[in-house]
Amino acid sequence: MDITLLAFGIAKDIFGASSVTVAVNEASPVSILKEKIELNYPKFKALKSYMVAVNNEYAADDLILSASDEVAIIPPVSGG
Amino acid sequence: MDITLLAFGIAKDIFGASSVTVAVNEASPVSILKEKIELNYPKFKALKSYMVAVNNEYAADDLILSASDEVAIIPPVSGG
Amino acid sequence: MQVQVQLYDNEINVGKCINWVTTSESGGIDIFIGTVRNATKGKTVFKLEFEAYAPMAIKEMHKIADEALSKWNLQKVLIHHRTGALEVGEIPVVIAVSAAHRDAAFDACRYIIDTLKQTVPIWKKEFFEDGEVWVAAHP
Amino acid sequence: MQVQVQLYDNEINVGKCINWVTTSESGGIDIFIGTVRNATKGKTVFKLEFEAYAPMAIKEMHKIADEALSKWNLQKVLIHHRTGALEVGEIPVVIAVSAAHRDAAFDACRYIIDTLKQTVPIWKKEFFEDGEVWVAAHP
Repeated sequence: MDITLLAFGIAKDIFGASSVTVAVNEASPVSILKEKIELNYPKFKALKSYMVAVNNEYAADDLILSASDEVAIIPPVSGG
Repeated sequence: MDITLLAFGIAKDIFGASSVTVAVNEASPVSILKEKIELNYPKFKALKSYMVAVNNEYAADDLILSASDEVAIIPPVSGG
Repeated sequence: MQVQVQLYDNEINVGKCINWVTTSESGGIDIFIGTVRNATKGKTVFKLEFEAYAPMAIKEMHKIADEALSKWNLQKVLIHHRTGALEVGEIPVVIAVSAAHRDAAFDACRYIIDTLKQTVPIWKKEFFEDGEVWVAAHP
Repeated sequence: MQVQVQLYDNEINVGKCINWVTTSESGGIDIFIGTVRNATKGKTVFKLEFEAYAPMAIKEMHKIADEALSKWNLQKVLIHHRTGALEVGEIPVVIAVSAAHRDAAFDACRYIIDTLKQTVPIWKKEFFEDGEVWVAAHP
């Protein structure tokens, strides 16, 4: 299935776009998505850290994704 | 010598005036002044505490007073 | 309403924020105002840009406000954050908390800004004379 | 000037206080605003009156501001206190502190209000329906 990733901050710079689409198997967990992202965009490994948000909540690595989820890459935040 | 005492807050109510004059011997310390005040105005003993300020500074009991000092009675403060 | 959370791209009106949190049961209000500094680690900054993942940022700010209300005895909690470009001296964030007693207002206000900086998906880019950088992205 | 201490009997303009402490080196400003509550220990308060021993109060407030400047790395420190009669919701005191880093601003602001309440010769009288009392005078 295709997952559309929303990107913010430095993630947007790395993708070169404010969203990209990544293909993963049906019912993949967040951890698999992250592996795929780091494979396609090795610069993510140079970040201090990054999180994945699913439907506006920080997601654990074992959360199972579905095609209808809103998925975002959350690089280290720096608001305030 | 005569010491004029400035009074604020509840001290003003006890004196019934915003200043009163108390006579003490030349070169008396603050402690003697306090004894005199409590003798003349026993209600001061019912206060939680009170301080004496001399020339706009909190004064220790052993500070020696002179007739030219500006002396004030400082009941428990409650600003802010 | 005990909580007001807002994210927007024009100037934050601090006076309105203070009025909103003031109640006749309040004895103390603590307000934190973030301001854009002219330097970071010795380098001159002339502009900042804030980007937010808006729906999630609002959700996370509400979570923090609700946590503060559950931890302390508060009257009102306000969190306003700006997005877009800000010059030196401008205000990216205002936190305002009213309470019957000041200790609760101080503790809650500090908790809110500290937590906001850790969890709310907003990103700051600093603009220097010789380039720009997303803050906190790299080790 | 890093310090502004004022004691006066008309309304405190909070906006002006905030503007005064804001500098381009400031990253954070913490402001404490005292407000007149409508009740104390369950009794309805309809008015407060503040009396000050003005020259000493100003001296003590300057001492506190200077202590704060020596303890923390601050940009500016402002202490404004009102005297006279205040209604519920009005503002007897504003403390505003700016600093490059917010921890210093929070710590200093709280230190200043805590110390002011202990040492500055200002007295508050609370007016109830059935009488009036000088606060803190009796055990």
